[in-house]
Amino acid sequence: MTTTVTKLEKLVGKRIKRKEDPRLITGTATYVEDVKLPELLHAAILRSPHGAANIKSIDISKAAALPGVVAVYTGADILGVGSVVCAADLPGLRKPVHHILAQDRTYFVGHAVAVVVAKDRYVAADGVDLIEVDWQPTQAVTDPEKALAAGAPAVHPEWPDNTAFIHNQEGGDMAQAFADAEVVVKQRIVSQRLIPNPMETRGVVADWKQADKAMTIWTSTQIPHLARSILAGQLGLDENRVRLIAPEVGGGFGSKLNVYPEEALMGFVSMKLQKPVKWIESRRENFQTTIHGRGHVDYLEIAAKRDGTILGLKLKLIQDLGAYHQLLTPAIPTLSVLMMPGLYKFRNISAQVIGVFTNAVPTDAYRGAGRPEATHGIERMVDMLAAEIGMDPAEIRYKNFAGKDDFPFLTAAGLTYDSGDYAATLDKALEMIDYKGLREQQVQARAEGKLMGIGISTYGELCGFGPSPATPAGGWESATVKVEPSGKVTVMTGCSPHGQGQETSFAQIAADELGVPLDDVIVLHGDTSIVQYGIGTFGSRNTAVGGAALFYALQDIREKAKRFGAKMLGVEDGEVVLADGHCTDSNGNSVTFQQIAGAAYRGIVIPTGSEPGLVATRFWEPSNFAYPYGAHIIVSEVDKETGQIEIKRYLAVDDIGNIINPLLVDGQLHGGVAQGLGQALWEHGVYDDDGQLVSGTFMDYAMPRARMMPWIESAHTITPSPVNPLGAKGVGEAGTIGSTPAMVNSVVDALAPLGVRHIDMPMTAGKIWKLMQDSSIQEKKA
Amino acid sequence: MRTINVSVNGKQYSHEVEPRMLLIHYLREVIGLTGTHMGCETSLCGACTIEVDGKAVKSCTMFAVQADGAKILTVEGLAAPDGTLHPIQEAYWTEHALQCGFCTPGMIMITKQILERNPNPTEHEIREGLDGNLCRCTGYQHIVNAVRTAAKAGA
Amino acid sequence: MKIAGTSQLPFPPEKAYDLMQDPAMLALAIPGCNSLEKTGDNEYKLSLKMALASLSGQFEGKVTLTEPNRPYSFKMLVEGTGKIGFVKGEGVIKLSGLGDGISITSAITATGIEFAGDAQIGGSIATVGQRMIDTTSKMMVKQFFKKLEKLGLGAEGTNPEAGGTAGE
Amino acid sequence: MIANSFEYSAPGSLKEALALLAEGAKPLAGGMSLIPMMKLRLANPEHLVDIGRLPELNYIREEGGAIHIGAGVTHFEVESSPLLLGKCPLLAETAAYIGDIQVRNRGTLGGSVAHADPSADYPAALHALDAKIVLTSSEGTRTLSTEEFFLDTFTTALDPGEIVSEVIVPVDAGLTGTSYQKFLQPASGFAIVGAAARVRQEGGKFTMVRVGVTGLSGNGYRARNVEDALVGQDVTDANIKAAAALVADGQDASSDLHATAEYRAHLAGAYTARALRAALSRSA
Repeated sequence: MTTTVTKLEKLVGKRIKRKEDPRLITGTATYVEDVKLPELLHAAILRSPHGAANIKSIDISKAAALPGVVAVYTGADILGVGSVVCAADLPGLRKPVHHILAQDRTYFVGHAVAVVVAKDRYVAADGVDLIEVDWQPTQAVTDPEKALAAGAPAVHPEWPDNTAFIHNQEGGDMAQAFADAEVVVKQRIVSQRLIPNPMETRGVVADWKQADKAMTIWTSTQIPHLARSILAGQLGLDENRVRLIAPEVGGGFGSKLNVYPEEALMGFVSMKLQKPVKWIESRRENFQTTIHGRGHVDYLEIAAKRDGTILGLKLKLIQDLGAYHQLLTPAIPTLSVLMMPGLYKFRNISAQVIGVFTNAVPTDAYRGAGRPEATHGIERMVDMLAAEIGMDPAEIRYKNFAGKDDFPFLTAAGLTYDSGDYAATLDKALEMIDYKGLREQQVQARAEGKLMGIGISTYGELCGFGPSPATPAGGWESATVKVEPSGKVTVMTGCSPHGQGQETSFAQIAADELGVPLDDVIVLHGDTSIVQYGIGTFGSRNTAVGGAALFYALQDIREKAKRFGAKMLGVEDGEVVLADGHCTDSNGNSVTFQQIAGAAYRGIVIPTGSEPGLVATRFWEPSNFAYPYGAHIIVSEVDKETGQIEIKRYLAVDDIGNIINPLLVDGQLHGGVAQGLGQALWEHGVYDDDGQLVSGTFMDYAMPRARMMPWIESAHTITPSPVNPLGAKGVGEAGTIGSTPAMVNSVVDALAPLGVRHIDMPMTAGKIWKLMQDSSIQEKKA
Repeated sequence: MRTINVSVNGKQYSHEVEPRMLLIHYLREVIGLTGTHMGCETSLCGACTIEVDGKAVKSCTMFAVQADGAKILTVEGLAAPDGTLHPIQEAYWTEHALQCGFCTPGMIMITKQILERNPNPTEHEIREGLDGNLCRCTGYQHIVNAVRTAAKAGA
Repeated sequence: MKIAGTSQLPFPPEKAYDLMQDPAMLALAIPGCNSLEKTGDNEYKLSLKMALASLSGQFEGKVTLTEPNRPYSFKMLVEGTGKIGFVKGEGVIKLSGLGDGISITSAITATGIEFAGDAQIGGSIATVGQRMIDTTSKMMVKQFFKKLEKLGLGAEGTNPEAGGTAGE
Repeated sequence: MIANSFEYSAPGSLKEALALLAEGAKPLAGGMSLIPMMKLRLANPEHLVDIGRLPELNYIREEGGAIHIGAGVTHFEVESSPLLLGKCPLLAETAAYIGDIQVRNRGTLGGSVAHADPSADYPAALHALDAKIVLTSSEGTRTLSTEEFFLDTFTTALDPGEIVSEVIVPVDAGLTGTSYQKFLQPASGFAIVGAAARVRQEGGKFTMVRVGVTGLSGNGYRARNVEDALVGQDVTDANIKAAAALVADGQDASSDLHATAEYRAHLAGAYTARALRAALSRSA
C-alpha cells in the first residue's frame, strides 16, 4: 500500500488573486448599510454647527410631532449610558468625560446633540431640521499653539491651559551631544491634520432582543471584539449577550480603530424602542466627527559633527488632540517619540510631547499613526543637515545607519529593532534609479534653468502591534483552525481584515501547512459569535501577529493529525511525516489529510492520550514589534511659472520581511504611497479660528485621484523578522511612512538653488509659487 | 408621489416614489440592489456610478423620477445569468484592483464607459477617465492595470 | 475670515454717513433684506432672504451700529442665523471726503469708503461653500454700495419694492 | 444627504415647461449643480420643472454661418460633436475639461450657462467665441451677448420664468486658432483659473484676438485689454507675455483655501499666455 505522494506547489510567496473578490466585484457583498431587518428604524443626528457653544435650551416638540418620527432623544436621555472610552493612559492625563450626546455644551463642529428616529431616513433627516436649539456660541480655539498661549479660550473650562498631558522621554545624554556638536540644525515641522476618509463612512445597526437580553450590533469597525467589550460596558449588558458583527468594511485606515458615540447610541435607541435601528454616517458627518489624523507641530534640533555623524535629536512636539480623547488619542504622539531616531545609530534623544485640547474633532490613529510624523521629522532633519554641511543625502544616511551586524539593535528611544540591512536596501534603490546618473542629469537640468529634485527617504517603522505591555487593550492575536470531517478547513482569525486580503493570504498559509487545496480553506472574521476573542486589524499587524497565531494553531493541527495518521498506519507517533497533504510512514505508506480528518471525527481510531476532533485555537503574544524599513526615492520637477510639482519617477524599495502574497503587498504599498503623497501634496483638514471645518467636503479636501498619482516602481529586499515564525514584518503603513519625506526632500532639493531649505505639507502649487516669489526677491536683494 | 417605470438589469419595474428620492436609494432600498454604493453627497466620489441609457452617471445625483422610462444597468447586471463574470470584473479580480471593495462597483461601471468610448486607452487616458471616481485603498495603479487588461480582453 | 475693501459714493461724507445710519435706507440697500425693525438704541432686528444661484435661505438676526463718529467712521455688526448656517460680520467703516481729483482745493463732492473687519460663517454653508464665500461676499458688498449710491442720488428709495433687478 | 420635499413636473413640451416656470417653478436640467446643493439642503426649491429631456432643446446644427446648440445638449455631446470639433473646436475642447465623464454625461450646456458659476469652464470659451445666449420665457425670446448675459457671481440676465434655450457660436474660419487652458482646483476639479483664446494672424501680425477668462474673480469675463494690446502687433512671445500680464488688471481676484488672490492673478496671466500660444500654434 505504498502511495506516490505528489509534491504540492507552495502557495506562500505566490501572486494569488483574492478569494474575497467575487462578492465585491459582483455587488453582492454586505456592508452595514446593506443590512436589512424587519421593522428597521432609521436614525439621523443633529450636530453642533458651532466650534464652541453653550446649549441654552433644546426644543424637540416640532420634530417629535412630525409624522413618521418615532422618537427624539437628547443629552438628558442618555445619562445612563457610559461615556466614550479612551484606552490609552499617560501619567497625569486629563480625561474629559465624553458623553454620547452633548450635555449643556458642545466642543466641536459636528458634536452630536440629539438623535431623531423615524420610519425612514428621509423623515429622520426632516426631523433633525425641526429641532430648535438656542445656542450661545463662545470663542473657539483650533490652533494648538494658540491654544497654549496665555489667555486662550479654554476648551474645557476646568483646564484653562488646554493641556491634557506633558510626556517627556530622554535617551542618552543630550547635553553632551549638543556640547560635542559642530553643527546644529533647527526646524519647525508641521504634520497637518488629515481626514482618513475611507470610502465607506461609518454605520451602525443595533438590534435588541428583550426576551433574550441580547444585542446584535453591526458596525463598520476594525476591532469587533474590543468594540463589543466596550459597548457592553457602556450599555450595561453582559458581554456574552452582545454579538458584534463587522460585516464587509469599506476601509478604515485607523479611523475605525475606535468606538464612537453613535455605536452605543444606536444600542440605547434599540433598547428604548425595542426595534432595530440603523444609522449611516453621511460624508459630511464623516469629515466632521470621525477621527482625524496627524495634527503635529514639531520643533526639532539635530546635533552633528561636520563629517555628518549625527549625535542627537531633540524634539518638542505639540499634538493637536481635538476636544476629547477617542480610543487611543493621547498615545499616538508617544509613538512618534519611539521612532524619532529612524534607522540611525546615534545614541541621544530628548523629547517633550504636549497634548493640547482644541475645539476640533479628536485626532487618533490614521495610517501610520505617529510614525509618519517621526519619520518625516528625522528624514527631513537628515536632509537639512546634509545640505548644511554640503554632503550628499545618500552619503549622510550610509554614514549613520545602524549596521547589519548591529541587530538586535537597541535604539536611543529604547526600542530593539529586530533585523535589517539598511545599506543594502538603499544600495538597491540607488542602483535601480541610477542615482549617479540622476545627479548628473540634475546638474544639466539646473544649467537649463529647470527645477529638478531628487528626494530620498530611508524610513523605518515599528509595526506588528505589538507586545501587549506596549499596546493599549492588548497586542496579541488569536486564531482557530477547524478541520471539518471532510478535511475542509475553516480558519477563524481575531484580526478583522477590511481590504487587506487575509481571507486569501491566511488561506495560503493554511493550505501550505496542511497540504490542502487553497479552495478547501475559508477564513472567517469579524463576528464575535463565530470567532474567538481577538484584537483586530491595525498597526500592520495582521500577518506578523495574526498570521503567527494562525501558524501555531496550524502546528497544533499538524501534530494531532500526525498522531491520528500514525495510529491509522499502525506505527509509532514519531515515525510519520505530514507533507503534501499526506501522512506517510517510513515504508512509504500514507493516509491523506482528508482521511485523517474523517477518522478524527468518526472517533473509532483515537490515538492514546488524544481525543476526537481536529480543532485548535492559539493566542499568540509577540515578544517585540516588527520593524520594516525601506528606501523611497522621488524625482520631481517644479514648474517655475506655476509652482506645480510633477513627479517624474517614484521608486520604492521596501524590506517588509517575508512576503506571503506579493500581489497583496503591491496593493498595500500603492495605497500607502497614495495616502502619503496625499499628505505631502494636497490633503489638509483646515479649521478656521471659529472652529468651522472649512475643508469639510470632497469639494475642498483634495483626495488623490487617478490622474494625480504617479506610476510607482517597486522592489524589495527581504530580511525576515526573527520575532514571528513567518518572518513577516508588515506592509500596511510602510508606503504612507516612506513617502512624505521623500516627496518633500525631492521638492526642497528642486528648489535648493533658490535657497529653500524646508517646506511644510501640503506642498500646494500656490505655496510653492509663493516660496519661489519670496526666494527670488531675496535673490535679487542679495 | 409619482409613478415611474424603469428597466433595471433587464427587468421591468414600476413604483410610486417621492420626487426627492435619489435614484441610488430607489435602486438600493426599493428594488433591493445594494451593489451600488453611496460614498459622498457632493457628486465627487463616483462609488454610485451606474449606467442610465448607456451612459455612466452618478446615481446619487439623479432623482429616481428623472429616470422614468430609462434603461438602467448596475454592477449586479454585468455578469452573465449563468454567473460568468464580465471581462471587466475578471480584470479587476486578476489585477487585484480592489481592496475594501466599496468603490469597486462604481469603478467597474466607469471602466465600461471608458472602454466603450476608447477601446485602447493610454495610461493617461485611463487616469483621466477615472477622474470622477475616488479610491482610498489602491493608489489606482492596479485599477489602471485592470482597465488595460480589460481592454486587451476586448471588454 | 477677513473682509476688507474700498468703495466710492458720489456725494459728500455727511450724506453717505446719514444714509448708512438710516434703517429705512439700510433696509433697501442690504441685499435680500426683507425688514429691519428698530429694537433698541442703534439695534435693529434683521430679516433677510439670501438667494444666490440655486442656494437660498432665510436668515433672522440683527444689525447694530456703534461707535458713531459722524461723518468719519462707525462700527457695524451684522448677525444672522438660518437653517443653512449663520453669518456674523463686524467691521469698521471709514469715510473720507474726496474732491474732483484734479485740484486739492476743490470742494468735497464724493466719499471714499474703506471697510475692514471679520466675518464668521458657520454651519452648512461654511462646510460646503468655501469656493463661493469670497466671491459671494464681495458681490453682496458691491450690491450694497451700488444700491446706496442710487438711494443717495434719489433715483430710488421712495419705492420700497424696487430691489435691484438682475438687468441693472 | 437628503433633499427637502418638492413637487416635480416633467412637461412634454417647452411651451408647457415655460408656463410652469412662469408660475414660479424652478428649472431642473442635468442637475449637476442643483442636486448636490439640494442634498445638502442649501437649495430648497418647492417645484422643479424637468427641462432636461425636452427634445426641443436637444440639437446641434449649423445655420446661417453659425452653430446653434440647444440648451439641453450635454457636455459630452458638446465635447464629441463632429460639427463642433470641426467648426468650433474651442467649445468642444472646453466641454472636455468639465468635471468628469459622469458629470459630462448628465450636465447640460444650458444648465451650466444659466448657473453662472464663477469657476465654470464655459464662460471663458463663450466670451472668447463672441457667443450669443438665447433666453426664452412664456413671453418670448431674446438674444444677448455673453457680456450682457453674465452679470456677476451666479448672477445672469435671466428673469424669473426665463431659461437659457440656446447658445449660438460662430463657425470659425480656417485661419482661426483656439485653445482653452485650465488650472484645476485639485479637490473639486473646478477651474482655479481657465483661459480661452481665439486668434487669427496674418503677415506675422495678430489680426483678431479674443480672450475669455474664468475663475479669477466673481464672474467670467472677456479680457478686452489683452485683446487690444495684441491686435495689430507682431506675433512674438514677448508680446504675448506682455499682453497676458494685463489680464487681471481691474479684476477683483478671488481668494480661497486653494489659491490666494495674488496667486490667482498670476495664474490668470500664465494661463492666458499658454492659451494664446496654443491657439496661435493652431492658427494656420
